[in-house]
Amino acid sequence: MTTLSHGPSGSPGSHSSEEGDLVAGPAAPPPPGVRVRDLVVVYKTPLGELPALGGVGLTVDPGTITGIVGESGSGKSTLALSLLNAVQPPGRIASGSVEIDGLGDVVRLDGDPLRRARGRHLGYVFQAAQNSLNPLKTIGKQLLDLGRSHGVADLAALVRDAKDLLGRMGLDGARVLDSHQHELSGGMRQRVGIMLALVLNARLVILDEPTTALDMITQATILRIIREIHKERGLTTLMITHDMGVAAEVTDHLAVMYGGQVVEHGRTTEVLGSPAHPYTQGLIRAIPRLSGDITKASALPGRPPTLGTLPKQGCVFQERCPVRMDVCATVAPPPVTTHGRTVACHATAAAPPLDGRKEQP
Amino acid sequence: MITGTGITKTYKQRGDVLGSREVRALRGVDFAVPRGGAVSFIGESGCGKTTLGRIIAGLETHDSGEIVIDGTPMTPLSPRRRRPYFRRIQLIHQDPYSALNPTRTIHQTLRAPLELRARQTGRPGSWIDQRAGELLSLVGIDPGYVLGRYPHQLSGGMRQRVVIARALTVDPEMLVADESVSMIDVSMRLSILALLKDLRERLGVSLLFITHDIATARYIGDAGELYVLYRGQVVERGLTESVIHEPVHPYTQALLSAIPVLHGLERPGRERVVPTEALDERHADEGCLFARRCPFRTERCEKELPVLAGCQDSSHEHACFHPQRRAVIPVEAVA
Amino acid sequence: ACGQVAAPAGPGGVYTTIDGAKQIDATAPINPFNPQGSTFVGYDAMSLAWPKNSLTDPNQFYPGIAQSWTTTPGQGEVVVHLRPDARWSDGKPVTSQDVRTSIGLAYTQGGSAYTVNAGAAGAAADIQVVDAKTIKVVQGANRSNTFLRNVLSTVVVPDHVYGKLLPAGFWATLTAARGTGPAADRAKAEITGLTQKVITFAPPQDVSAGPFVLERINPGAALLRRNPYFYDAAKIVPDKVKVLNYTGNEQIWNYLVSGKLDSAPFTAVPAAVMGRIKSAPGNAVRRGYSPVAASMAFNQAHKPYDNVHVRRALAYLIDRAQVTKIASPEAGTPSLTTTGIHGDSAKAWLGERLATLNPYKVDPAKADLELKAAGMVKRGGTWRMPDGKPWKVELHVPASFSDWVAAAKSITSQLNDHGIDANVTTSADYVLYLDELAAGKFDVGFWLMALGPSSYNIFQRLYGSANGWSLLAGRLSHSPPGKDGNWMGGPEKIDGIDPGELTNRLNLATPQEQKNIVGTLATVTNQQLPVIQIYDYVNTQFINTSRYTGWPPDGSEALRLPAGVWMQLGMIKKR
Amino acid sequence: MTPLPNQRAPKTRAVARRLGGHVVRGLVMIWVVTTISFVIIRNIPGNPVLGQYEKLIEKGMSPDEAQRATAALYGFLPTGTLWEQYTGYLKALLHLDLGQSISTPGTEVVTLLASAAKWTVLPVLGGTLLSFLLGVTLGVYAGIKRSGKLGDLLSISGSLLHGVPQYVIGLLMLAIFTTLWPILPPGGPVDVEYVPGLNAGYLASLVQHATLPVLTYALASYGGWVLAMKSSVATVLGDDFILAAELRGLTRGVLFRYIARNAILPLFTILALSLGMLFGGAIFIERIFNYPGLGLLLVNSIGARDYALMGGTFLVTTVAIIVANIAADLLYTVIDPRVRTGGAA
Amino acid sequence: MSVTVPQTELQPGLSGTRAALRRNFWRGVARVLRRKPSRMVGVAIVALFLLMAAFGPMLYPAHLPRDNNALYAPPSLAHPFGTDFEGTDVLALVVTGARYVILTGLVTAVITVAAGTLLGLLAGFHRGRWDTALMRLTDLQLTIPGLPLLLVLSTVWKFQGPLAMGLVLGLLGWGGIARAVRSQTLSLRERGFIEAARGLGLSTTHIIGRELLPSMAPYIAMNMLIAVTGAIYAQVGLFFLGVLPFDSNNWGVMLNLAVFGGGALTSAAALPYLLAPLLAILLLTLGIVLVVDAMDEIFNPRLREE
Ligand SMILES: Nc1ncnc2c1ncn2[C@@H]1O[C@H](COP(=O)(O)OP(=O)(O)OP(=O)(O)O)[C@@H](O)[C@H]1O
Ligand SMILES: Nc1ncnc2c1ncn2[C@@H]1O[C@H](COP(=O)(O)OP(=O)(O)OP(=O)(O)O)[C@@H](O)[C@H]1O
Ligand SMILES: [Mg+2]
Ligand SMILES: [Mg+2]
Repeated sequence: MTTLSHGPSGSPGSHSSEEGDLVAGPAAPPPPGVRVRDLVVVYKTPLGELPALGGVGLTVDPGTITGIVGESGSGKSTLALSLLNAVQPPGRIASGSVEIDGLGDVVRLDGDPLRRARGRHLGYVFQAAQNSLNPLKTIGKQLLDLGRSHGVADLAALVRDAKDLLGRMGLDGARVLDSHQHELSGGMRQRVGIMLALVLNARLVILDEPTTALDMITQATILRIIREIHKERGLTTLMITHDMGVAAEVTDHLAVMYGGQVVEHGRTTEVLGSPAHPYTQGLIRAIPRLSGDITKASALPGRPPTLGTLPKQGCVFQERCPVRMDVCATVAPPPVTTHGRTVACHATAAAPPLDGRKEQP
Repeated sequence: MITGTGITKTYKQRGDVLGSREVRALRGVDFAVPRGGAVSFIGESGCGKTTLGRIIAGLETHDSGEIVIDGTPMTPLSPRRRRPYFRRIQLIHQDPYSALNPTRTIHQTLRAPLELRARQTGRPGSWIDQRAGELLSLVGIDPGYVLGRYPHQLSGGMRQRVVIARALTVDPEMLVADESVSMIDVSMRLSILALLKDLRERLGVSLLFITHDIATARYIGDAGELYVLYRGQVVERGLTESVIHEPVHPYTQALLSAIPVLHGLERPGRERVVPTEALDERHADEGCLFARRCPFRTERCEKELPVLAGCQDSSHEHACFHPQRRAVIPVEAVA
Repeated sequence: ACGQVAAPAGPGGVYTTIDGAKQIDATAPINPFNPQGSTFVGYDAMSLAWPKNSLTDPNQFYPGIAQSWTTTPGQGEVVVHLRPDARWSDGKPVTSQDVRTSIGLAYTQGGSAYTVNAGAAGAAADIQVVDAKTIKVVQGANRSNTFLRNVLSTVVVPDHVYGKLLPAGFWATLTAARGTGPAADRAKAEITGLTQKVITFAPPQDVSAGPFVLERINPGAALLRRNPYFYDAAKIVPDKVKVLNYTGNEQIWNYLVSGKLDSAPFTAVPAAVMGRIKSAPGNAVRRGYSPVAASMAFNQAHKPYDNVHVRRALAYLIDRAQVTKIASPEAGTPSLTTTGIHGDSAKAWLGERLATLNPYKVDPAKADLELKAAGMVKRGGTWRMPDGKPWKVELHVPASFSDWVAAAKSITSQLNDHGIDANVTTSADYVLYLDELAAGKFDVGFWLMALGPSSYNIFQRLYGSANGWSLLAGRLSHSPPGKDGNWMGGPEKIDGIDPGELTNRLNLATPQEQKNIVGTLATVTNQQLPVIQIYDYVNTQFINTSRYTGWPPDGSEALRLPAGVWMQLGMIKKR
Repeated sequence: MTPLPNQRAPKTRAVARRLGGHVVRGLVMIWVVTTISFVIIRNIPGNPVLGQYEKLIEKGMSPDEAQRATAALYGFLPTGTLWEQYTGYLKALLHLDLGQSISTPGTEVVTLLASAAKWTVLPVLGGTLLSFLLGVTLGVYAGIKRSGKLGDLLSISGSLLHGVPQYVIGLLMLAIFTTLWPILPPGGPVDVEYVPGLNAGYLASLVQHATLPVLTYALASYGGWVLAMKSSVATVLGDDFILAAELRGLTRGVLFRYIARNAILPLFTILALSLGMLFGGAIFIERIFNYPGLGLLLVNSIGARDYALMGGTFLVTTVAIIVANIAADLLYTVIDPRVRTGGAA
Repeated sequence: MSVTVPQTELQPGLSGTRAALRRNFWRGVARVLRRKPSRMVGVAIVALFLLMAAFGPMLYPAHLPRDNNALYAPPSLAHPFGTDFEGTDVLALVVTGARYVILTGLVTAVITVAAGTLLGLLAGFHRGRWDTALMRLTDLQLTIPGLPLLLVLSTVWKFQGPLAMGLVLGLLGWGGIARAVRSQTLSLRERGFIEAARGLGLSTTHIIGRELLPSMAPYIAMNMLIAVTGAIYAQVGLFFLGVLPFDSNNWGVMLNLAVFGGGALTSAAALPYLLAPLLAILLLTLGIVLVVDAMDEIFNPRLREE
């Protein structure tokens, strides 16, 4: 692996692309936006069908990097898969819609159109250490499989693009294409995963925990690459993580999930700087930091929800909430959008608003 | 309570088609954990943290060097005689699921070591269940809820508490926590850290904290020492706050730079260091181990191996020919 | 039959059969001296003459390569006249020299007539070539009445193929071997040293004087084609003969049911299978005399079987008809008595006297009396040993003989009905069974007997080595029970007569003498019951008349001979 | 971490070293098994000559003829003390000489083995390959349609066929195809009427005779392949790369190949092993169909107390298993790229 | 700072008495069985055969009655599977013959599993020289061709009764389990809970008996069942070939007598005599297949609940 010639990375949005060669040309369509409406995904369990997503609403603006954070089991992966209409059995999308610009409602897609959308329009990047590559085939062969599956006529050009992409991420493209998965390190595999998600010019990229299995330094590198590629290719990027720090490092927007709900959504700096939902507040308080008063950090009480322990009605967070009210036990708080900031909490809604204006989503 | 000098460990990897390959996991590590103290080891993946932790907990033997527990050197003792010493040092595993036997209830899990303990100390059988309850309460869970359950019925945080309670059954003097919170949900992580901290304060057990997350090391051992390991070598060591705020070794600086910045709350450090190459086990063993990746390397670095030593403008020790303090950690953003 | 490709044969067709005496081994040499050799008696392996299945006279023969023979009274000299037109399959004539070489080779193998032990009964003393087609064989001083039979049974092989196996001075060596002293011993050793060479000799192809010659062999079958030089070629109808291999009787049944076999040798067949065989088109059964009987033999060295009353009691309890019905309904007849002789030939040997022997009809009352006489006690409906200990009749049979297993089951069931605890124990295989039997491990086991037509052979099974009598260098001696394979352990003398001695005498006796001795032995045997004769075998053979006709009729003396001999005798015709 | 083409040269050396180790261990194993089988075989009670004699009598031969036919066998019985026999046997073994058969006097054991091996290989290979192909194909289905009716049906029937012993299937086949509905020959390797060679009649007859044994093999082992493949497919389906491939929009055909290839890999090892095992396990089928392979040879050699032949058959079976083990091991290193270049990452 | 006890984790719990645990286990088993009706069928079949083995011979007189006038009688109401060559009811033979067969199977299974598990555990747990030696032994056991060896052994050794038979079959069959148990042990060894037990100073007996074995229980139980069937088939097969001496009735003997004595494959008369033991084997196989299907869930506390 060779060096990336950048110095210390700057603040979000401060990157400028020195090598503009991969920037989408003028003919390229604008990056797609995503509108998730009342998405309900249920898993079949011995206890019956339980909702992993309980009516999620989320709007992703075109061209942004949006982070989705939440604890284990909060439904992040399920949401990510729903965007590709790829919820695995025993789960299924029960209702709702996922509108993606240029594709329409993917929930309604199936068969060949769905398959074609995946890969071509929607790129998906898996967690690094889990093997998202066929162990028996070289990366190059898998690339060709991908090309053939999507009817790419000029396979040589595809290989060229792949090499360019890999080179852009600091890898020796020819060598990587000639390797098997096990011959690559975790960081390299992750970059290969990103390459495969982008090589067909997908404009919406979804990354599910892209750095969880990597060590600190590699993680930093991958995060920077994500940021840069996003910028250069003009993508709409969704990044799922359970690590608030990782999300904070790269994203413009941040959605916080809890128990199958998006409880807060807004600009990253704002959500972190002035969290509105008690869950977000607790989460941020629970992060030990390198600077400042360490004793200020404190744990969020209670334990993370699972499908079986979620309250049947009312607010999903009610059991752990420090500002619980009576209404929380019976009525699920609707998401309220104020100034591009969406929060679903009775307490916040009741309290003096962050800002004077209120608007319905 | 435990000190180690010149600990080395080399693994021979066998079963490979390519024949055996040596991995030098530890290359002469010195350390000391005082009674009631807290020491943290940090470092990249594969730098030997776990190996060292396991050696300290007596679960692994080292190749050379000496470990002294409460003044008694371990090398001359037979494995049998060593056991009581090492029983004072209990390891808390990283993965709280695999650390508990899935086929045994929490009650069974706790009972076994307590029975042993009761036999050793001549306590009555009734003490066992009572003690189990006490320990569970101590780690902050309701014995009534937890005792009859199987591990898979508990959340990660609860499981980790049970693991800690189990370690406490033998009244250890030291706990070795190897990445003990990395598999636990974000919202619960801190409560486990707090528990460990609390145990140290209340029971006076020493704490050896192994992590790759420096912020948690800071939380746990604010008054303790921090060791930075790189490829089996301690490259920097000192009081935790001092190493975090005034790192001198470029590797420490790189580690600290890699920590994601909480934009909105923090601003990135001005002098973030990015290593020039990824870690490769096959890098030459000649010269400074970090030289290949070091942006500040000189010719000397590629030839000579720097040793851990103090230096005049820093309060702690490091192994670097070109020590320089850099501001790499994020700083609190002004609200 | 079904699914088979049409046989690529001429107008005479392919005659399909089975050789019961051997398992086909395609790797074995084409050599009749090899026990597994790829030659087939009656087809491509010829002897001087073919034994008739006479009830009492072992010296009756159909001509083979020998057209005729004469013998002096007492069988001192046998003169054999060969067929003038006998030729080998390569066109060369069959001469006295061939016979002489064959006899020479037979010497290397040992055998009753051709043994280097000069003193042995029935050994040949001299072989003289009278002319190209006549040969004389002279018997030694110690005469046996089976000498003619042994000479005529000589398998004849071509001198121009096998002659080189005999070293130059062979006949001189043979003469020397008949003497005594170290020189004779050396000569003997030299001859026996040839044994292996002869057995393992593998001629490149078959040279046959018989009606057929081997064309091809594979592990499943051998194919023989007609030998154009055969002296009676005109009588031979089939163009080819196919000899199928088999590893178990059930395979023969299958072949028979599918109507594939033109003839099959004796095979034990369950009743139901017999039905299916008979219903296949063209299949028919030929029955004849088979000089074999199955019996239940006692080890008289074991209590309580040393007591004749116990043996008699058991004889009174076994319903032989029922046993036969279950075990061998098609190929057996219940034995009338325990004379030691097959029922059919017993009539011929004993005549009127047969009727005077106790048939041991089923009679539980008599059995009880006998048991009481033996001191056995009945308690709780079960008979026990005189000392009150439990008595269990363990009846041993080899597992591979299904009719014996069934018979033994039936016998034990009957004994159980009468309060005698009995059960069947099998041995894994026949070889093991014989070994354990000989080692005296069994109380009661099944035993083949009544091996006629030679009267000596008949009683040798009862009063031979299994009962302690053995012939060593022409002298009879008796070993005590448990020694030298004496597992029957009967007394050496019964009522003043020595049955072993009498049996041995049968070898040398004149026909009249034989009749007397047989009478005595039959009576003694029937009284003493060293065995209980259960059923006499019936030679049940199968033929298929849809391709050929002219089969030997029921009871024919040729029935036990291979179909190749029937063809030589002009029996098999094209349908 | 980075691909290391330069490591491929030492790789062949490493494989050679590995093979060398295997061979040495295999030889030691052969020696041990030979010794054990020698001791057991020489302790089998029963006298081959007496046995042969009584068998001929039972077949209806006259005692004199039977005597003549068996007397010769005495010359082929092993002589000397057990130790002498043993060292002699080992010495001969070193020269690949397995001695002479007793029951077919004068024939080399090697000749008998070679002629029988031919007939074992045919149905074993045919049957195993047939069942492998069938089982693997249906196993993929059973694995993919795990929770459906078809999957249940395939796996239950697979388990059942896998569970039922060979001889049950063999007996049923024989009853059906030669008795109830006689369309196939009941036994034997090939009709002797045809001249061996590449002529239609011979080949047809060969196929006809091999059909039942091959089918029985195939049926008896089919279940095992279905089950193995099914569980292998289930494992692979759980792997992320399959979901990843699906999410990249790969066609069903490519996906199917990904699943099948990855799932079949561990089965090749089992295949190699089972081929080795079948050399010794053909006994029932060969006995039932009178097929003159090694299994039948062994049964017959035991019946005849042919010590040399028994030892030889045993040895061949053992060697087959050992060779199969080595082959399986090496095969794995060849077909699995993960092992091929050593797990570097 | 005090330990924070999250309130929500405190729920009224059950007391961990052993009886309750056991009750839970059986309730879990019942639940697992109820989940698929086929499993109930499997259990019923296996139970039927076990009962047959235990009490079958008591249902009939010591010497089974025979009917001299009904040899190989066709199936009828009185004789559902007809009669044998002696006129004995075939069903009675199957029922009384089950004990021998199943007893052998059980003995074999116990020996196979005990020896295999013990050796596998020893090798995996002690590693080093022990391991090498034991694994060589295992290789040897796996290399020696079993059926041929049995054929040879059956002539050397009189397998008197099911116990001796089971012993021999067991000694020829432990290799596979030993190898598998060893590799399981090796992998479990690395699991945290075994390491923790060692770190706590718990005895080796405890670690092996309480920690390792229960984790392998489903695997061992499954192997046990497979060993039972394997032994039954091997034994019946040997009887069928006729290489085993027998002194009492059992399924294999029935097969042998039906095929080689009764010509069941040649004529239909003895066919029921052949089919009855074959059906018994098929049924038993089916039962065991169905039970094995449930085994994993029964022993895995995670799958058992809900
Ligand atoms: N195959 C499944 N069967 C049953 N429930 C499932 C399945 N997959 C996921 N779930 C449940 O759905 C919920 C959401 O799962 P999901 O994987 O989306 O969470 P996540 O936020 O990605 O968690 P993690 O951080 O652990 O990856 C969880 O409660 C989980 O238990
Ligand atoms: N049992 C073993 N056999 C061979 N090599 C080993 C073994 N255990 C560890 N190693 C090697 O020793 C080195 C140090 O490993 P160790 O587990 O101590 O690192 P670590 O710092 O704990 O890493 P991580 O952060 O990934 O847990 C690594 O290169 C590892 O591959
Ligand atoms: Mg997830
Ligand atoms: Mg570690």
